[in-house]
Amino acid sequence: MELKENTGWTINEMAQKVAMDIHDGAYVNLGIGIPELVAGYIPEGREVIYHTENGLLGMGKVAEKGEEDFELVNAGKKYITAIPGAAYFHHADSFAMIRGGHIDICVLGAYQVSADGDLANWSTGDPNDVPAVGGAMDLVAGVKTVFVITQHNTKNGESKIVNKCTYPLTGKNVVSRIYTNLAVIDVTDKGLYVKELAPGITFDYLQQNTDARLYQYQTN
Amino acid sequence: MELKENTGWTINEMAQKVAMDIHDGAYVNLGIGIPELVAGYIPEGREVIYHTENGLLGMGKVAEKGEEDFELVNAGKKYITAIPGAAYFHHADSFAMIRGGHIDICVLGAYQVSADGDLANWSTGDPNDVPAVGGAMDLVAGVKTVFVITQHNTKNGESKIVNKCTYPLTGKNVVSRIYTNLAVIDVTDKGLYVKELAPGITFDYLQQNTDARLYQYQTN
Amino acid sequence: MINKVVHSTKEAVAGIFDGATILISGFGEAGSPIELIHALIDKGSKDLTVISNNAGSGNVGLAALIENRQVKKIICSFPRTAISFVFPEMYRSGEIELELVPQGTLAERIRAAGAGIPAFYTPASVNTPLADEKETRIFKGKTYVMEHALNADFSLVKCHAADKYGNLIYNKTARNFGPIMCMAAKTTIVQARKIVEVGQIDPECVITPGIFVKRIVEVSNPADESVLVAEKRRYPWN
Amino acid sequence: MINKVVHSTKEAVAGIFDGATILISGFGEAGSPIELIHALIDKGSKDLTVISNNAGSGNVGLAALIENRQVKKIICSFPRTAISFVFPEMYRSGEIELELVPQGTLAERIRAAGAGIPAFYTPASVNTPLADEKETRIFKGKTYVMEHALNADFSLVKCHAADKYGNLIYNKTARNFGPIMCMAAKTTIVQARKIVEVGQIDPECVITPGIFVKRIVEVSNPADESVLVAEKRRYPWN
Repeated sequence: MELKENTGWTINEMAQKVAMDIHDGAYVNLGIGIPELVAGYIPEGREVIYHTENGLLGMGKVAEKGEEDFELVNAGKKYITAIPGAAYFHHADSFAMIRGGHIDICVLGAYQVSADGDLANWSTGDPNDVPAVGGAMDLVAGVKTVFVITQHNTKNGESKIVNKCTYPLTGKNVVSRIYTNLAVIDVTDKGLYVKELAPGITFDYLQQNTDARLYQYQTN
Repeated sequence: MELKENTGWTINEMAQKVAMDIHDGAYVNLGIGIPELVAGYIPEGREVIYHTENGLLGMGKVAEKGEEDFELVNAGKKYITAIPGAAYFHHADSFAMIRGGHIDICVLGAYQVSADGDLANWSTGDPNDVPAVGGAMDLVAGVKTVFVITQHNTKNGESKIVNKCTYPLTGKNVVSRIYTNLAVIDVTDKGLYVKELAPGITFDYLQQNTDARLYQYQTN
Repeated sequence: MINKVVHSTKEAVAGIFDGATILISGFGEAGSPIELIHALIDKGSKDLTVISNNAGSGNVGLAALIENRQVKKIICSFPRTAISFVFPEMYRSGEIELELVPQGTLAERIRAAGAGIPAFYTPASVNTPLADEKETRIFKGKTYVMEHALNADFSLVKCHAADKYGNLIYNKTARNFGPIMCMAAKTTIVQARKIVEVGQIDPECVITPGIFVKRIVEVSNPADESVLVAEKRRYPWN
Repeated sequence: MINKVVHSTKEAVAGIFDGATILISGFGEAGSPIELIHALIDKGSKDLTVISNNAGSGNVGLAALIENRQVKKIICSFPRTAISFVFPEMYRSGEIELELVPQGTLAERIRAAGAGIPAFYTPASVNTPLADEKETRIFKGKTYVMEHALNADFSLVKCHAADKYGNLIYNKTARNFGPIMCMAAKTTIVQARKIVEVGQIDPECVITPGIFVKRIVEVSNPADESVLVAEKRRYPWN
């Protein structure tokens, strides 16, 4: 069975799924790229405070065109804004928030996630790549709950959810939940449990497109 | 030969001797008690910035009667003032200044100083005393230059400058110079060298009132 | 929506359980959350381990908490002051345990707890009795002692102003241990002289970002400990 | 009397010797002391070890310093950005050494250097290639890696305003590594957008107390790196 591109949820629908799982009052760090979309889908009535590891708690929306401040950027170096009630701080204090377990949730992209919740998202191990890690290792080591948002398969159709990561690890046993275009999957002590399937995706289809063994929650 | 009380310099003269050795632009931490007198004798034309370890750089004079602010105190819990250009910070930052070697000079009292520059100034070891240490151990471990200001002998006539401290140590090999009522003494790798004698005090008299072996600088 | 303000010191100290480890801010009276401590006396939680720079004065605040036999152990750098007698007497009679820690090490251990650092090395106390039985290690020819993070269940902190997000500013040297204690507890409880609107604290000048704070109560006219001590007041109020 | 102000970026970078270790502030362009870096290019000091979060963009600032073959090693968390090619090319051709450090570990190692902490333990990078050959240790059942302080000879830092004592404030997220880098170098050199009178910075809002700063130079209209990069400018100016 061949996996078609764009099967299941769109990226925006995936981001919405993540947003639904962020509680009112949560302190959240969104990784660069797709995770940034999550902020747009927080349900009405919930207040979420965004941390950006370069030194701001209370990140607001992306800056309007023409309103950019070169000294107000997020971790992806995008020009952003700050909300009323924001606070600036230096890098050691910012990573104290991360490492000290004060951030509730971070949402990251992935090259691979293993059945044990190991995450690989910083290096493909390609010796021609310049290695770069940023704050990813600190985030997975310190944040209370790590969500991964990613396409289920690579462009070549390979499963990103694997028995064991072949790429260099970002952290071991760190991911709580995986949001892909095909499903939402919980990482538990007993294995990967499918929490929700995208419309039109069956459990069997999902398993066929996933290296790691998946389980279904018992409903009775 | 019996040592008379108040032989040699007065406490204020001792403080003045210390003050003369504090350079323009120095960052200085003064211990509680006699060391506090030093600030009154900094020569005209020198600007010295005082650090108090409870969280202020730029401590000013003691607060005027009636002008006390209960939230502006020094390490001795005296009501003080802050100079223009002062900065407040928390305890971890304050001791980063101390431990990180950023303070140029601290001036401390002593129970005993050894020939090696060991300092005992926090406990007599008396089991009836409630032990209390404060910032003394951090100061001697981190400040670039540690000056001791003390009476040369105890009220019972015992030498405070000893071969080996019998009281519990504050730090080992930490004192640079000792200012007593009888002399100013340098702690060097080769032993205790007398830098200056108080008026009317001879080297022999000083040695007779000092447990540790003293040396004279060669003048030629 | 986020609003960390509670309406009484009683509500603020809710849930402080017997046997809890509690960080209490202040350097002497400056920054000491005396009203929160009194609420904790009213609550009566026992077998507490208290981490604080001093051990209280007179018969109010921290001294009163100790006198009320609620504290089994204190971790502290300087447990005696001019007008302290409660702790010294109980210490001499063996009724309270003391872990004496150099002041800078105390601060760094608290900060480490807040920053997710389980242990670090410091030169302070090397070759002194306070490093006895502690692990030492040489880096670049100099000896250091290993010290562990001081995590706590609760912290009681006094600040100058807070907003409902829990952003805090302090006043002068009353800042002292407040910011690091806010970081190091599971539940940080703050008394603020005033509660201001969100946005009124300059984001460049926030000292404790709200993420570190769980509950805030306004105590607009906090008692001055030294005045109470001079008047020989005693809590519960005599 | 204390006055740390110098009158040119040339004077500011005086004494930076070949082989020096230099901390350079900034997260991308925000907080990058581009004029000080250009003065260091003019000076020509070689065999430098640079500690900075990134490795520069385009052909200006840190990228230009690297392109000018003055840097033998960079200690960094993220040495590639959208418009970085100088470092990647030199790295691939083996002309520059890289020590890759997780961003939070980088920050904490710098802060430790400033705070007199020679080493500490962190959970970040455990079980990853970046912890290979590093000492690990278990505290309360969890594994941590030991990391060492990153001391430097010099730091080059950009801030918003300074007084002649060296008290500094920063602007928004341009603060990033500035405060901790000021603490960690023997000689801290700062470029400030403006120099203000002593007393004009609120003592409650000082971010870097003057004790950490050695020299200040006013650069009232600092270049925007992204503008220079977009215009394909190259330093020395083309």
